Amino acid sequence: MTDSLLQETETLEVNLGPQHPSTHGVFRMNVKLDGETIVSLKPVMGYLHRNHEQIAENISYLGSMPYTDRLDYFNSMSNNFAYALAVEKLAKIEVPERAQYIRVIMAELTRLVNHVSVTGFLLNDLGAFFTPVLYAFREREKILDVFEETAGSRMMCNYFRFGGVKLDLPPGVLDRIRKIVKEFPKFLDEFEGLLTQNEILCMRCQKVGVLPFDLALSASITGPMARASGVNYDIRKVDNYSIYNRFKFKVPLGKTGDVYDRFMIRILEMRQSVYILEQALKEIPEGPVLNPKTAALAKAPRNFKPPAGESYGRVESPKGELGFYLVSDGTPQPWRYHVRAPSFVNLTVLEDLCLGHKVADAVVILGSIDIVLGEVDH
Amino acid sequence: MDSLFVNLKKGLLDFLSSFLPADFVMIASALVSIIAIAILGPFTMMYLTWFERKLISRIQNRIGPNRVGIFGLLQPLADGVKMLTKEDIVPDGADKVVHFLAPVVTVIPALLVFSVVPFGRNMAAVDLNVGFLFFIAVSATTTIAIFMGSWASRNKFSLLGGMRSVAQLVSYEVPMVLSAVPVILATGSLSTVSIVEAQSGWHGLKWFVFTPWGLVAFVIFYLCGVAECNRTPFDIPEGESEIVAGFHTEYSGMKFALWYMAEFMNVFTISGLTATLFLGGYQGPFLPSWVWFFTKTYALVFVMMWFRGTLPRLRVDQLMGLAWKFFLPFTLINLFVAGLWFFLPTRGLRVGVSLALLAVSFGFLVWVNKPFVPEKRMYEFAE
Amino acid sequence: MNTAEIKSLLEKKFPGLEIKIINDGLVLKPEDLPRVAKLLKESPESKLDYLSLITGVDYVEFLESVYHLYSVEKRVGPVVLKVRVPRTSPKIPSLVPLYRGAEFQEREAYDMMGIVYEGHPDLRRIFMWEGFEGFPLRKDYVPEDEDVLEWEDVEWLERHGVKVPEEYKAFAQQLKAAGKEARATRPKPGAEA
Amino acid sequence: MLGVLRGMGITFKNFVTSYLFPRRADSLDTAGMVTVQYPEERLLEKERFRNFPFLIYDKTPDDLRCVACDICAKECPPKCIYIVREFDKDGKPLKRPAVFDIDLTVCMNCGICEEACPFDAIFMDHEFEIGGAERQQSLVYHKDQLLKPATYFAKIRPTDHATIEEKRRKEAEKKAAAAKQSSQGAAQTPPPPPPAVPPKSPQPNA
Repeated sequence: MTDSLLQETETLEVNLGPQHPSTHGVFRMNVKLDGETIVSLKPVMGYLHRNHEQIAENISYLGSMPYTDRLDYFNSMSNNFAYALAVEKLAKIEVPERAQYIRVIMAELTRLVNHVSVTGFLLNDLGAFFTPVLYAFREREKILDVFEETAGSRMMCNYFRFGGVKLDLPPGVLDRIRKIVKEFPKFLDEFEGLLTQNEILCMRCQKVGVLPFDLALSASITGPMARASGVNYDIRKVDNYSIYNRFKFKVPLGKTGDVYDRFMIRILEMRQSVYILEQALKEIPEGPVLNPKTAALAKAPRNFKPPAGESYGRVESPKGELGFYLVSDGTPQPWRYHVRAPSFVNLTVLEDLCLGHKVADAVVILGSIDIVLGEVDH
Repeated sequence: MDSLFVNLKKGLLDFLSSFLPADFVMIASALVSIIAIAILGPFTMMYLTWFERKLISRIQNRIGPNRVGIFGLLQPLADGVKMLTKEDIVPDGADKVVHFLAPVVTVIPALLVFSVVPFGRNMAAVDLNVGFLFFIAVSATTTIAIFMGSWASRNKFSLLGGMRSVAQLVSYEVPMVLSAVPVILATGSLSTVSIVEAQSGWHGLKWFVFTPWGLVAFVIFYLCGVAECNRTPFDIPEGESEIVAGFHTEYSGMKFALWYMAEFMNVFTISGLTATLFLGGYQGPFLPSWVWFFTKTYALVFVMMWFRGTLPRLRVDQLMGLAWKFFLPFTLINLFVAGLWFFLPTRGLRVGVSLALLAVSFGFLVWVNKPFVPEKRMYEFAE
Repeated sequence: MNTAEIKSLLEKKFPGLEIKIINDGLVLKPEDLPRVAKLLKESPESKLDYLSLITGVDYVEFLESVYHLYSVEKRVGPVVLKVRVPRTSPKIPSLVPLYRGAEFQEREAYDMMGIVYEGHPDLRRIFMWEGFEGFPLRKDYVPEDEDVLEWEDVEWLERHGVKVPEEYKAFAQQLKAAGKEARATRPKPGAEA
Repeated sequence: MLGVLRGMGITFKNFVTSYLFPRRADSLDTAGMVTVQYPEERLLEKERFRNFPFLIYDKTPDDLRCVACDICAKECPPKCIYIVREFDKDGKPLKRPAVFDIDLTVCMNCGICEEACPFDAIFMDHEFEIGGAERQQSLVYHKDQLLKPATYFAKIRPTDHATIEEKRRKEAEKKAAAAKQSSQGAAQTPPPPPPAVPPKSPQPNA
């Protein structure tokens, strides 16, 4: 067919969001469509921007801890973890043994919470009517109950302190966690039976939103998304922060880097997390949970003045590399406080992934990137 | 028991004829049927919403509506009151007349098709000799209503939904009709009543679905029917996660309720027609005929809702691909198989040849549609 | 590979390069940044192929852009690059051609700190809306007081037919004339270097 | 096809099991119903659960532990606490707040006030069913609304209550011992009489 025979068509400009069922919050995609095919996509964000960094620069170091909960409100424990690491690096605080184990247990439980709900939400974006989400939430609920019992709150945990954790685990919680961890693979089997072999899911996800290895690396993609593209980079392995070098676990790697790989990597990571949890629960020692030197800190956060300097603490949060960059000037408030939010950086490639696909795919790709607007718009 | 409703109507007409002239009794007879359908239609819709909510919530380990009335049975009424009292919002730039007409237009065909569905022995409102054709033709007009609504809303999401809907309905109409042709071939009639009567053997269990071609046609017809009703996994016109609510994004209050009503009545009638064509309609041993019909229909409705509780949605191009690249060729082959079935003399030969043909063609079609077949993946683990 | 080694590597490759180590970070001149980053990314000794973090820091006398580089292949890092630019013309060459991941983070630093990354394909505000004035994370940024009627608000109200009392109007005009005051009262770290 | 059928089998299994196993509160089972019918049924209360803060008093509402030291107001990250110290007629500051307001619309339930308080006077409550018909007024809690007895605290958080009582008892003993020592050291000066009941003063904000 020659060009003269082709009819002139106009592109249709659609704003997906900020109020849209599946933009995972107040996120907007400015999409140009040719028929149903995406020819241009511009992400627009900032609707949930609350200048987290400036708030943190005006309050004490400990005062920012509850604010970090609100970044990625799905996994506040790993946000706490990253921030605590950064401050401990800055002030050179040691963390007692038991607290390290509790931290790892909590971080891995958070990973389960996040991955299980994200896979559920991804299915919602695909058009399943809430069933996978609710199965996922059934499991998530148990873990949130554990968080409530230990930290006092289900989602805004505010549990980590510089030099340990806030309180010791209450009696009986370890057994509860053991039971959850024992039951979890059963649930995963059921979940996988419902989803991974499903032809419709495979058709919708395979070869959609392919992120090649080179782009993933140069665009600073981290987390399950990078690993689905074959980038072997897991900060738990690379930095060996906390006590991750004591545990045996593997890092699943995808080859294609499409939506299906991202989905599967998350499921495989959950199995690895269960494995880490099993080891940690077996080895957890008795002892103090807060470094006695910094225990007084809780009583007077304003007196906590880390020496002048700077530090960058990062963890492998369920969404990728979550880092806190702190510059201290020796006063009780940080001079500069910056969050390296994984889902914000992972959004860089959204347009590259979506071009040439249909509108329906854009929603799925966004779901597979796994953003939380609290973190994107910090 | 079997002719409970028939006798009721007859008794009523007898009573009327005692003081009315014969012409009026004719009109009264028609009126009784119309009123029965006009009650049945919305009533079905109301309780299908309840049924769906309850069923899906059970699938999701929830309880579902249980506050209004026992088991939440009054929930549909409460919803109705809520819908009626809600503000009716019409977008500023909308074509107000068409915007108003669209939901009305969509309900009319949905109600009309009730007239040819045989609910029980002698219980079809009209026994048209082109009943099946009437059903297909009338239900296809829903497309126009959907397009009217989507166009008049002046909303991009609505427009996308409307376009998708037209494409989808046009595509699925073809395999749907073609898959029903073997049944008509076997019956020699387009009348829904005679189709049911043709399945009356074996104590009312000689359903067309028990033949190889019947089974294939049943599955394809049913899936196309699901697509016709815009239900999961073919609900792209209203694909909630993508285009908000598709063609009824800009509808609220009672107009929205009318869209829903049409959708649920379509669910019921499509299930009823599938039962009529392939599952022997009201035929069945022991129980009264209308009990059989409603049992079969609700079983099919159950499956539709079960789909909704389980499956994600297909994409537009995959949906079209499925219709044109798989369903259409397969129905044509099935038509050929059905022809062979009636041509071949012995029972063993019939079954063997048709099964072999269907299996071979199924395999061939899967092979041809290779890009759509999912691949199995293995994952590496790094230390 | 620690910072000193990187420094010696750079000095070997680019003789005459001005480079200092402050707080375990390499402080570069803005014009040197692209070639240094390119070398660090591509040279087999360092292979810093992953740019983790870009942010701006306001040290009142100057603005600093901080880059944390890691190597995925060799699993080393971080190597911290710092570029210091004057507040009046904060211009730094963009790293987007080298690292795609710099795109949003540079936009964020521009939005919050007002550091202009030259050569960035699409340098717009990312969190704040278009037309927002000022850079919120600079130390001299004075947030808008919600309780005060500013001149823009007065104009808006009058356009919509609301009568604004004269004393409010006068005050708004005063505010506008005064401009945004500089407010840097806290001590400045890192300035001694 | 098989994957779809398998998925449908799993949903059907859940459909059936939802009728077979109704959920108990806080169960860890994977199968069965998950809904908790909220106003009638409730999940078990966790002792550490924290919602909004409240002020504790020992015996009577006048006997509150808060000394208006303003530490919590300073440490509160979103700055939702507002305290005004009470003065007696001579203008001498008293060790009690005249005004103690918490803006619950601002409070983010972090519990830092509880951690920072050196007098064990402010604690996080379990009460979460609070709401108002208007936006601001009913959600700014004043001192009289925030005051709750120590017995209530003992009820909602028994272990914390026990440890704090223990701590307070020891401190009191230490203080008593110190007082005794000082009185022994300076025999001629009698120990200052402990203020048994703080003088009742009119509420300035009333």
